[in-house]
Amino acid sequence: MENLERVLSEHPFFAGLQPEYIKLLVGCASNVAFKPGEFILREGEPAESFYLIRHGKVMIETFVAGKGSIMIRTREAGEILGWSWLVPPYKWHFDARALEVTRAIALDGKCLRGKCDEDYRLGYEIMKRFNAIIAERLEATRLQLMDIYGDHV
Amino acid sequence: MAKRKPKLAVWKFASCDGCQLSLLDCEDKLLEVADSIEIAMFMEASRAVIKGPYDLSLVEGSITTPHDAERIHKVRRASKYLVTIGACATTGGIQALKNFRDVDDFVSIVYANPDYIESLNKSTPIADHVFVDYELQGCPINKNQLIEVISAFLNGRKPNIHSYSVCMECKRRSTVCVMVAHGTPCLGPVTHAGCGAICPSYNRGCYGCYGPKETPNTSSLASWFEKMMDVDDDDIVRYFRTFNAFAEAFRKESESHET
Amino acid sequence: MATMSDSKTNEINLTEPMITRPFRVNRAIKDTHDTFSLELTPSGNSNKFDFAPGQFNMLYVFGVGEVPISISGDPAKQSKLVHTTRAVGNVTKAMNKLKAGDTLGVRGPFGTAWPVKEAEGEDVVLVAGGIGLAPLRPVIYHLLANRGQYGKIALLYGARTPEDILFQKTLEKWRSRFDFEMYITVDRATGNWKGNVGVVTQLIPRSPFDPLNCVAMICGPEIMMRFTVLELEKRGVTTNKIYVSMERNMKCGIGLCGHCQLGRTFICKDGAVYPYSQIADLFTKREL
Amino acid sequence: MPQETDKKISHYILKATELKSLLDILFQREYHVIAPSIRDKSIEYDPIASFDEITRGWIDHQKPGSYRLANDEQDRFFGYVVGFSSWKKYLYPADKKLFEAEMDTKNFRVIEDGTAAPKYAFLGVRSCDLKAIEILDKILTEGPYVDLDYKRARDNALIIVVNCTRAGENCFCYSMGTGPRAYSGFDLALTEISDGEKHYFLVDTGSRSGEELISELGLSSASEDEIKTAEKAIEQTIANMSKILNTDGLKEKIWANLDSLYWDEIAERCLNCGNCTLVCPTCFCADIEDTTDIAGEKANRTRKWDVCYTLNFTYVHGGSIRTSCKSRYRQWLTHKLSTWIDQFGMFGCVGCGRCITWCPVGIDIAEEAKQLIESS
Amino acid sequence: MRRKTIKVDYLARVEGEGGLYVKLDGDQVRDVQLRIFEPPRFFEAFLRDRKFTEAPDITARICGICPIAYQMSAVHAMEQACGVEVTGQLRELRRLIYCGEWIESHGLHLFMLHAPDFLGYEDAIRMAKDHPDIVKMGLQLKKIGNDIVILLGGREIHPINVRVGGFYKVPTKKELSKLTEPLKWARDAALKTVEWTSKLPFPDFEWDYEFVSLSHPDEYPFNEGRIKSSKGLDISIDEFYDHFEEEHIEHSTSLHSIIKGRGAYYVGPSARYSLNFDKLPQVAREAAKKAGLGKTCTNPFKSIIVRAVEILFSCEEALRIIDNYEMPDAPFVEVSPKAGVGHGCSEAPRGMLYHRYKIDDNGVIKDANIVPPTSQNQKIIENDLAQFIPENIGLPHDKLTWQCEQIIRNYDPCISCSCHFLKLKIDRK
Repeated sequence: MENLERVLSEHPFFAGLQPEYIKLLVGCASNVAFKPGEFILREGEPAESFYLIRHGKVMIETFVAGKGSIMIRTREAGEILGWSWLVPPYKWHFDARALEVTRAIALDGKCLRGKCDEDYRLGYEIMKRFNAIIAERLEATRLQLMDIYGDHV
Repeated sequence: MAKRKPKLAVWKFASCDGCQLSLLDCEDKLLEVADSIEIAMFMEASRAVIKGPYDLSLVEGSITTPHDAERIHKVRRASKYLVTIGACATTGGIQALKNFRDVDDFVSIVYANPDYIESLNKSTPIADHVFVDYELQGCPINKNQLIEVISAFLNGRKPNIHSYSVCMECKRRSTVCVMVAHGTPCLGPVTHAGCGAICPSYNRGCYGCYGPKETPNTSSLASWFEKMMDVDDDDIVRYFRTFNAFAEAFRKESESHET
Repeated sequence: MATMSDSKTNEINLTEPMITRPFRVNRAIKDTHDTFSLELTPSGNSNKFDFAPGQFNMLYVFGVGEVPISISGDPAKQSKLVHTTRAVGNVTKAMNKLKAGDTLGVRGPFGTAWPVKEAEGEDVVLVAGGIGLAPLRPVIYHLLANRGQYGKIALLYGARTPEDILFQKTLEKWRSRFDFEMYITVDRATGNWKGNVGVVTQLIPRSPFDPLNCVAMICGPEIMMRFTVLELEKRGVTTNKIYVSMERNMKCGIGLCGHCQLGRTFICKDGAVYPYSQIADLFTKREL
Repeated sequence: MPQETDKKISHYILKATELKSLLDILFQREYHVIAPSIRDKSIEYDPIASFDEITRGWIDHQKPGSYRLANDEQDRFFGYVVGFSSWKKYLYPADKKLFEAEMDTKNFRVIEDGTAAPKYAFLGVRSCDLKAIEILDKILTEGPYVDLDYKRARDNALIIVVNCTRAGENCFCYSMGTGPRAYSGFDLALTEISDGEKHYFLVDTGSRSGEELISELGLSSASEDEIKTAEKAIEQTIANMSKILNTDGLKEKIWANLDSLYWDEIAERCLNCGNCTLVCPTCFCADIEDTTDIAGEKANRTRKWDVCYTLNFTYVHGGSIRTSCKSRYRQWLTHKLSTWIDQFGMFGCVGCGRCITWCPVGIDIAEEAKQLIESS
Repeated sequence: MRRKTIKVDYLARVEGEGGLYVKLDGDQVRDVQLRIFEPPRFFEAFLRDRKFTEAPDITARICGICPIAYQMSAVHAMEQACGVEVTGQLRELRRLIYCGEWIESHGLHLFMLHAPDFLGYEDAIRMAKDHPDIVKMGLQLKKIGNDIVILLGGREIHPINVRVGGFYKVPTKKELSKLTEPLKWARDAALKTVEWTSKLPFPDFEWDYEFVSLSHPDEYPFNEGRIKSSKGLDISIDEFYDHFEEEHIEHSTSLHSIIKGRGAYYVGPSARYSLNFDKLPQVAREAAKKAGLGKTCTNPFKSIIVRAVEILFSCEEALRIIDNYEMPDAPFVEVSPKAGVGHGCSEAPRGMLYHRYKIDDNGVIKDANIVPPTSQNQKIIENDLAQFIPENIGLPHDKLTWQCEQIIRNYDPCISCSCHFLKLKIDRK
């Protein structure tokens, strides 16, 4: 457990979070590892956790009949995978697959939601962090949609 | 290696023939044109017809009959590039004046036996019916511009044809502005360049035969006519309603002055 | 009338910057489905073409027209002038059809250069988007040829799809170097792509340069450069050490025709490479 | 181009009846004399072949969007101010062939256009226009690249200025610091005095060529009185100049208003026809046009006056940067009154009023600049 | 019995769109139809409510080949309605611009459209391969005609300088004199052309036509004169509708202009020539004589020689006008509108062109009628075909078809002008 606590506190995502909250979060955390090609999340399934990627690379993708797998975004060490656990109906919208051996810490969403409900300050800290991620992804998505390297911007 | 000569076809719809005549009016260049391209179909000049498909089709005239509305599709299918030439083909031409009126009235004014006249309600530009690769404006077109378009297409470049105002050509040739110095209403500031700004050089206001330029501010010009030059609404309608009456900018401006 | 013979082209070109010089196409290389490189042999006395990384030439296809194209080759190899561009307009499409032995008109080099001298002793981060990699390639050649002069070197490159990645062979070669960091990302991918997917700005937080001791050079679509600058600033790079390459309608290349004016500058003459701080206030002005 | 004299300016008197002698000398020296004449109810700077072609006895009335000639009661040679053309049409022609190229199978050959500009003598250059020429000198001959055709034409040109003794309704040279009197940069400068009894010119010399002309004419020096009369006439011109543009901090004020809503108001009136730029004596924008013959064997490159009012002007693969009319007018005005200073250290406007008079709908740069600043 | 049809879907080398349909029963011609399918453009309708000053520009658009003719007939009609007469140098300039149009239009027709028929070429470009000098000379002649129109009119197609009352701007003597040298060359070229055309192979084909054209006591007609015919008609232009009518023929639905009570008539160069031979300058008369033409020309194929003679006349006339030119004080006579009816008739290259307008006090057009030359010749063309075909029925089909086309081209028909032809309905039994 001490190990997990250290990993959590050193992860950029939790930078600046008070140690007591880290301790609290450890209760929802577990170490996970995925082989290359292995699914981490599946579209439509309940979103019960999110992942702090410690090592490796993950591909977020969706599958379209006739076109195959459309890759949307890669996530790497130091980054976060998954925020559907935060928003009802708590289901994954995309697939995520490990591209290489990937080690991560999974945080149980249900557990975390409960802790956040109990302590709004923790909730606010977590929300702030996810907000930044969501905003960044929204901007990046906009850029991607604009097809800026195409014929017409 | 001898290149295959590209095939040129010239097609006519409702028009005065003036624009295709421009090709024959290129006296100095005509034989040069004929050296570089095969004039495969040009009824005004030749009884020989070489079968399509054609590399470049020049289309003159507007669509005014159901038969022509079908024929233009055949022309399009037979053409690699289709370039419309002249006001009729690009904006419906002078015969689009009927678009503002009841066509039956028109028929009965001209023809004793209206039943035999087969005519669509509107005279419409070619681009309303098929995809057009390039539109060369003007009533009539400028023959040098026609040569420019043909050579641009043959050489795979963009024609050096500008959609700015007649004023550009007027000032470059240093013609005195008839509007400012003579008080003559002039459509030059809203009209597409290409003629070489002929009218002002003859002390006459531009009458818009090249149609609207890019981003034409017709309402500003019309209100200056009204306020500063005592032009009444009827005349403003007439100014904008001539050879390019159905071009959107001119049409809207004329409609807004209709009393 | 003076006829411009090969032997005196250089001389005339210096005095008459509007006169194009015929160069011979040595090799035409297809880079991707819509981009290509032309390797030209300079004509004139010296058979050399001296330019600084970041400069551009006005290339003229006989009878079709002229366009500004940045130089994408190695500045050290003066007998081999390389340009890379995308076939989008009439001129570049015609250029794409040129073959070895054909002739192409060249005027230049024009414009400002990337700050390779100023960057000595510092980390260098190069951010390229799409065809924007082409004008940065001469910088990379230069940095690697003078590797000792620089700290860490990172190339962050965003392309549309894996198929649109330019200079694949060269990139492979560079990837194998230990003294050169390279991150490539694509906007969209299918199939077997194992690399990154996402916009190029997302590469900035994780690339290993020292924001306080680095020079950043950005080239790509304007919107990509705007976002990149924001991201670099977020990491702490100061704006006077960020350089961008701007693009406008360049016609004369020598600041005399007015087409490429951007506020107080003419891009062909005062740019195309600017310290970001110099044009920061112009960067987001609409329709300037 | 006038060579600076080592002496300071000297003053002479040229009788009105002697103007012909001055011109005759110019013709003798094989100058292409360009002088004001009347064409289609406007003053135009056209080549003249004899003294008789010079116009006399006219003044002009200029309003925004209006120009009318009227009889000059004082029967002066130079009673009007400026016509629509400026001298740039000779120094920097509207259409200039740059080169021809010929293709033989795979190679092409470039043939430079060898036509040299003639040796011009400009008669009747106003102070504002002289400043405009100085601005063009700066841009076209003092930057990293030199327009050699311009430079050659300029080097050979003889400039005879006429100081303005009458202010046009659209003139604001005094605001711009460009007139109504010229102090340097000319070969000769004339101030026309016509008071009913006497009709003569006070002649200032500004160069060695000017001095030579004077000595060939054998003119007598001007008296103190005559010099004073001329000075008074010019002071009167300044006093009569009703159009004023306050240039204090103008550069910054214009730039600070880039996002003003007032631009939309101008855009409602602006025709983006380009007239203001084409008549502007300092606007130098040009297009480079490449054309071919039908066979694709011969190509031409031409430089043509261009204006920042067209969509094509800022066209970059697939679209124009300045799509709105307001951005194009803004570009022009901010360039003239603001960014020009950043680029060349001076205003791009000399206050000649041409853009005001020859705008078909009377848009007034001085008025618009004022409104723009006040609207903020 | 051998049944046969000759069908030309699209008539080539004529301006505008027309076709030909001939039905034969043995060697009996059952039906001849010159079919006009030029789409209707309603000029007479939309001239209503326009200003009288707009008529020259609007009617020019009826035909790109002979816009001057339309402008001239229109301005004369308007001036007549308003009681204004344009005289002196302005009248001379009008003749001069007409010279330009004749040289241009005749040059086009003679060299580019008509001559290839005689020599068996499908067009002038193919003809140029074997006869480059002739075609080049023709193009040069045509260009000089255009140059006159450009100088006086601003441009060769739909000129802009013609106005009711005169011109917007008149040329200086110096500007006009630039045309002198080219016109001298053109005059020589025209002489050669007369000679060259006279040697073309002509079918033996004569007919007793009723020629109709303007006729003027002092000059070869352009703008003014009385309408005369070779069979005794002699009327003022105001009386046009008293003597001419547009008839509805049973087998055809196209309008044919006829002389009341007499029928078909012939307008165009041969008609003008035959009625005005005496008014031609000596050089033209002599050239005509040398070319074997009499004082009249009743073989329609020989209209090509007459056109050459008229080019020669036009060059000569243009040179005379330029020689005597003095720049008028004003480019136009002020014309104030007056309610009334005006008639205008002038000689288009391909024949008489009649305009009639009714205007109100404000100069607004209330009614317009236009009778173009091709509509007047249509019946005579059909008559020629009906006569020619049985005589040549033995010819191979292709050859006969070509000859039929040539018969039509004898008249230089300008179908775009035919602003009120009807679309033809074919009567099939």
